[in-house]
Amino acid sequence: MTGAIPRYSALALLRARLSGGGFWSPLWTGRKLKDAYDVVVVGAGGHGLATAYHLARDHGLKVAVLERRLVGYGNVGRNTTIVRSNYLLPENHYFYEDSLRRWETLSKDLNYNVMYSPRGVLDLALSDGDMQDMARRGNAMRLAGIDAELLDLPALERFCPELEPRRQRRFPIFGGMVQRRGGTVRHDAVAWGYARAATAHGVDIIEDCDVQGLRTAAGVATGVETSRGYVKADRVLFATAGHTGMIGTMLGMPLPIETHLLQAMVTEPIKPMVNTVIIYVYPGHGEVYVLQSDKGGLVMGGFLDGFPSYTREGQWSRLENVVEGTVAVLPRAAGVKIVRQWAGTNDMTMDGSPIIDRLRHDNVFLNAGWCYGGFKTIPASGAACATLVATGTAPDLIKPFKLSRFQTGHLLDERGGGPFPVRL
Amino acid sequence: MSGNLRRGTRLRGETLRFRFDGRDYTGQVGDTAASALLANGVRAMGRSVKYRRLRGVLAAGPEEPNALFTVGTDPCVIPNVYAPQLELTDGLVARSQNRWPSLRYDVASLLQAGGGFFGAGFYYKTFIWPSWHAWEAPIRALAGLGTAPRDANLAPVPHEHSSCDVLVAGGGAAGLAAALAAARGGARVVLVEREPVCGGELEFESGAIDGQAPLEWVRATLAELDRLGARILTATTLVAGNGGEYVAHFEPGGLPGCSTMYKIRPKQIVLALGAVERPIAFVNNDLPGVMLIGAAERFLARYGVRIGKTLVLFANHDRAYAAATRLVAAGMRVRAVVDTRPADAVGAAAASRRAALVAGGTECLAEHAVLAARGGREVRGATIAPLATPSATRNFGCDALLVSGGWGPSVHAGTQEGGTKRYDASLGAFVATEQPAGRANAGGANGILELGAVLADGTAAGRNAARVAGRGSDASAAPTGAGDPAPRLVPFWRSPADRAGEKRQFIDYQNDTTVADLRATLEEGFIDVEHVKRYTALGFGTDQGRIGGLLGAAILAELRGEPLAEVGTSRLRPPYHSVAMRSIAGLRVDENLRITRRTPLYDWHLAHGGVLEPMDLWMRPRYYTQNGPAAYEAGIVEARRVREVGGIVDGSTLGKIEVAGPDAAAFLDTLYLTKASTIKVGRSKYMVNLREDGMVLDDGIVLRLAEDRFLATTSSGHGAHMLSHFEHYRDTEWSGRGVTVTDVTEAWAVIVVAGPTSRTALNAVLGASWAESIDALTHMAFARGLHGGQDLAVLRASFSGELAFELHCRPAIAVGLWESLVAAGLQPYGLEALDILRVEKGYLVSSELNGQTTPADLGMDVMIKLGNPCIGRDLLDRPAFREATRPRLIGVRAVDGRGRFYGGAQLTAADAPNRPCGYVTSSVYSPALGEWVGLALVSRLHAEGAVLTARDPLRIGDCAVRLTSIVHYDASGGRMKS
Amino acid sequence: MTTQTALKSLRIELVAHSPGRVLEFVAFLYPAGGAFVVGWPSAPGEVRNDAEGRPVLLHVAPARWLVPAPCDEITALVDAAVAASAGMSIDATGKWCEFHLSGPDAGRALGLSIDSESVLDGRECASVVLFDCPCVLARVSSGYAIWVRASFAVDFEAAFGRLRAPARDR
Amino acid sequence: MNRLTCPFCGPRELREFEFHKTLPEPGSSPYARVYERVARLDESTEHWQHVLGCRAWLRVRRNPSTDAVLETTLLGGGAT
Repeated sequence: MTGAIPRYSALALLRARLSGGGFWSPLWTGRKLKDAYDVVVVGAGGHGLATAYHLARDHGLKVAVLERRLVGYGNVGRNTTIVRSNYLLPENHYFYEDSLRRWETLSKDLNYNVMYSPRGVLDLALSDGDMQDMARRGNAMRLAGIDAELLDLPALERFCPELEPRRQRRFPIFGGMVQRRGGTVRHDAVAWGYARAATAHGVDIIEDCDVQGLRTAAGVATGVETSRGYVKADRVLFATAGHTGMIGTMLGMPLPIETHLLQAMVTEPIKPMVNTVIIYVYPGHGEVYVLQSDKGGLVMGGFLDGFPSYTREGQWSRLENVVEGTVAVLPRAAGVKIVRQWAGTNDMTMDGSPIIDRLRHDNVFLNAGWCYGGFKTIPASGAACATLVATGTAPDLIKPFKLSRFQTGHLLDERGGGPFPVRL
Repeated sequence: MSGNLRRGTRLRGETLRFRFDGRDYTGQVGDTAASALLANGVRAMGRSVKYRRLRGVLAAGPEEPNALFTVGTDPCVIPNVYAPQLELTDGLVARSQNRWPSLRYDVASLLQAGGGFFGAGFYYKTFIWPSWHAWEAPIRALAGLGTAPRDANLAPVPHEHSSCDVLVAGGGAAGLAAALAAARGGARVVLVEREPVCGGELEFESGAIDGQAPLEWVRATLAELDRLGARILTATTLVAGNGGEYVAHFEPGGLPGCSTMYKIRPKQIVLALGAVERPIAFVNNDLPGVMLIGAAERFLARYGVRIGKTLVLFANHDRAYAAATRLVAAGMRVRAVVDTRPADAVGAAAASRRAALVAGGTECLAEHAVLAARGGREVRGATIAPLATPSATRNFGCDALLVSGGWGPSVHAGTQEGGTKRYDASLGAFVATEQPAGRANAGGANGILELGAVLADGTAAGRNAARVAGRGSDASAAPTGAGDPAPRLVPFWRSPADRAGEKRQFIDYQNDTTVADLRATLEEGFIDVEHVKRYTALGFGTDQGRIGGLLGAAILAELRGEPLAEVGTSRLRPPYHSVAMRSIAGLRVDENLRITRRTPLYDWHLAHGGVLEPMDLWMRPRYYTQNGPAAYEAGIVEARRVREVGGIVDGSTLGKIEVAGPDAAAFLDTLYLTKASTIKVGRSKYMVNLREDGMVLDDGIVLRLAEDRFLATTSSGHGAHMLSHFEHYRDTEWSGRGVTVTDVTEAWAVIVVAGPTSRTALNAVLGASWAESIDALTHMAFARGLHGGQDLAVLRASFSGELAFELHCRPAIAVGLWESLVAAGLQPYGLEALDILRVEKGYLVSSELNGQTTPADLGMDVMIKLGNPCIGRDLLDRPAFREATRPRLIGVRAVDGRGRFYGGAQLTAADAPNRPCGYVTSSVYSPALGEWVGLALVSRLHAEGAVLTARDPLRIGDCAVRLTSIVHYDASGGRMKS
Repeated sequence: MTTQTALKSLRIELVAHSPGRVLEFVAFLYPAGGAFVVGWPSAPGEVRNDAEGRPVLLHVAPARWLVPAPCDEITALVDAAVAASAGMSIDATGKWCEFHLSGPDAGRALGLSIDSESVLDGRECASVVLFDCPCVLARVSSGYAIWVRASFAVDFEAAFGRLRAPARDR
Repeated sequence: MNRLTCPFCGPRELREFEFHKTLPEPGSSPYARVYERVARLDESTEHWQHVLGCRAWLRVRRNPSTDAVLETTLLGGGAT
């Protein structure tokens, strides 16, 4: 199978140009659905594809990825492309750091340029209290071997002059914390790169295939009912992002998850003006993260829209909030125009951390609850989740993400917000 | 053209001077930058993003992908302004973008020599070695269009909110007819029109309405609408719909500045946004001088611009003949009309025009196509061939090549929020179908392109809208008219070309997406239109896919060998039209990003050296400048003074909730960890709330004012949250019971008076009438009375460890009381000193209430043991909270008594130097003790006396610390009781 | 680029009044029922005015009335309700600042924050947020009476001071 | 969805309201009441507060797939 897909390189591009067409072949399309697999992965988003890739590559399993719509049509292609591992809790930062290390080499591993850009992720502090909270987080990261730096105003001016940190603002900037290895990754490329690599390892990716039910016998799953018929499977993994709640309902298990919309928006392209990722959280329900894509558009996001929804239609008022924050933090951008807005559906868990665990049956698994962190964890989640599904044992890295933690109290509440995805 | 006086419907005659790319030009009042430059013979106006190809104006509206200018002079410039919308003003300075060193000579344009090498997906296959980031900076510098200003000094943009019966978007024939019908039916009508004047295609179309010339009818209609009270908002673009509310953006002159955002909530909306003309893909269809036919007609009618001397028109419909006729009439020579359809597909009216054109010397070619535009920097000719034998080419000399592949109805606004569309083969386009209640399309958006039918459709939509909005039905005669007949279009998307040629058949101009890109994309298995869009950037330009979206989908369908109806177009995203961020932010900019809440003492603090810092929406003094140059130094001075003499601090930002009613005590019992019902009238208690999951939410003092009346105070940052929390339980579990909850935060100013002289000062200020009751106050008791005729309560409570009182007074007397206390010898202190005093005494500072701590973590065992079954209690019993490694609040000090450690330092034990066992929640330099003291949350495995390392690699490195009692100062509490 | 020149001030007058004692009366039940029929404005947003047309009792929220200037008559009404154990009276003196907005552009000024026409449709008062300030807004003969939460009042006044008519009206 | 109809204030802009939570199955355990949520594509029953209006708490039934509001009722007052 591997030989069917030409290796990507500048040389290959040159050969393709000289060949005058017919040189490249499909990355993943054209595969046929078989009757039975070792593992059926439901959902061809980032996590499903990455897990399938590792199941096939690391564990030699026969895998199908069944996708209701299109490869990468969900959150993997709708996020704001930020990757970072600047988390407070050890359970989180070790996991996100594993992912960040994988991002660093992923283009080479997949032979697909996912455009990992370590331009730094900068959290802005608006008070000494913020600085202290950031120090707490950054110190924890540094002890775990993760890069973090606290920036006072002069340091901030050097790192990010475009912020004009000393400018008079309603909420003046005190300083910030930067993780320089954090940055961005081209989101669609991640889906396509994993899909291509998984296909090369024999995974069947079947689009337009809706999984409608789980067939079980004697307490174990035997396969899935789909819009293209029944597919036998020794193991089933659900990686369905915004629709996880529905999986719980299908299996008769209410989950500690609410589904919320998260918006993103982008401006017309302008010449480089922001060279890092800026995160500005201020009182009065204000949050904005802003970066500039390689095409030149300012990409922005903020808080959840504020109530459960599957519409993928963002509220204009939230867009206003995000834009208010952007203009506050980057007054120079005031005259730049918004050209596009979109939204993704986020699984929000009751402590803000993910769930990677068995679900109800011994051979049914769940990869869900990614809240704001789904995109950045794809490489780590794919590798670890594949081990869980293949061996039945969770690697240490994902052991804390058990579903039972809400019952036992082993919460991973990074922000201290409690069981309310939207702050009261 | 220069020298000839131009006449156009928009021109006012007066001459204006302006500057483009460093050269001076003149234009007329009413011109746009694009029309004035065209009139001056300027063709090249920009370069594309990817290949940096030289480009001219393609369209006459905001869908223009090429001619985007930077306007203004450094530092105040606006990038990416659509030249066809940029109104000419005297002294206007504009420049082209995306070129270096000049528009004519651009170094990066050499990239286009790479052709297919840089095609779709190119980046994904290269730059892997050594890393993308190594290549990123130069690639980023090449991308982007204009440059953001160094200073964007734009005025705040008002947002105007209103409602009406019928909102009509679009002031062309359909929109005007709809507005007229609705207004005649008695509806309150608002009409928004993107252009500075109404009329749309009536500006140039031949024909008549109700026996008048089209523009006469427009004038008459506007006059009648005005009489009927309709509101006509020109230069106003519909930008978004949001669940029944519509956002429209008034941007006169095409520049941000005096903009307004209208938020209009109509009962019904009629979308009459017309249709956008699309090009046909042929080789070099992006050369300056290639323009849409409709754009050429608009430039002629509006601004008297003759787009060339010798023209070739290329189209697949009848309208080309009407256009050619008008262009000839305006003095241009039409060398050829190239029609892709067979000769007999042409309708009667067009056929007679064709005959006249032929008689006048125009060659009219059926079943032919323009294969390529010829020329270097601009159009010099066209290569034309019969479709049956594409190799039999002929070259026609021309200086402008006008193209039209049909129209895409503007369904963008309609397909968001649940509208649907269907493919119409006779138009080769998708038209709107079912719309949600309250919304209808009219005219071009419905695929209706013939004037009479457009008027009828608009009238019907307007009548219906008025009726559904509950107004009358208009019985007067609908306008009737006839203009250019229906176009009889036969879809045609691209001219024949070889593979090399496909690399220069442009579909999305701004992003340089070509037919070759689509072919390559399909080869790699990107079949779905959504995938193709993402892979090729088709439709991602500032025109939001208006020019290339449908064309790309159609060519994709052709390459896939499937019907366009099945391939579909990619989902169009909001906003309908791009809009400047300043306009979206409205009045919430600069200092007004968020409202500021002020205590009654705000002005006093500012006038007396107070350095105010935001806390939530409040501003509170952190310190006073007379006490030191910065918070650290001043805080020490202020805190020391409190312990030595005394001081006052403004506590008015505390949240205050009055809970009243016969069931108030029982209600509060469920909301707090300990019971409120045991508090006696005239006394108070320190109380703690839990969140539903058992974590500590907030703390504060609860005063019992009467048997059935309590005043609960909350921390300043949690006031709003706590109020909602109280109200939630009042409205759910306590619904219908005898309890009321009222926010009285502003009803009481709070002045905390602390220190050894506090009682003396208070007695001096409040006078003899209060002395007895104040002297009698025991810890946590309060007295109430009047001062200066206003309510005052004096509570004896302390968070500083000193003898202290909280004065709760009506705001009217706050400043007077405060000033009297100052006169009595007490100086104000700020939050910095407050924190020092609290930490010295082991009282919680806000960082311990972080939503991650249980009451047991915070050492509240005594309160827990009382066993009050409150909210959150059930979930405190979970196993994790009983584990030996669970954190506990404890004191911390440097082992050597000299070292520094800060809040946020992680604590590690010797056996696990990289695995924190806790962290410092807060620390201060204690002036009373002469050393740093702090509070920490540390694993219970480490008890008082243990030595740990406070690790702070981000700031000051390591410090050996010892765990201590949380009370660092005056452990016996003697000072407080004095 | 000069952009501010085209904007002109609105013709409005905003006058602050310093209110004296202010009460809020809160009923235990809602709908409040028989005890509140006589003398009480009982429909949502209903207002009782005094002889001079000044609002004296405003039904601002479920089970809640604002008494901006307790006169004998209204005090008696409230006292009777308290005596009947129907609710509690809360002394909210200092919580609200009172403003009067008048002038030919008063409605348009409000329109720059909310769709006041639709908010006040079929009622005389409403609890709203104007320019980010929580308020009770009431229509009075001379324009609008507005009670603003006191901690917001300075910014509230400043917001009106900054208002300019949309540029179209230049 | 851009407006909710507050039973007291009438139709108001959505931004005046704050969503609190989706309700669990009725009669759930203390754990379920706090952590679990009913997830349905066609209907969601929620608590909201008209926080920038009359401050009443509301029970809102919505269709989260279309954001259509099916019903809004006052929680408080003892009426239900």
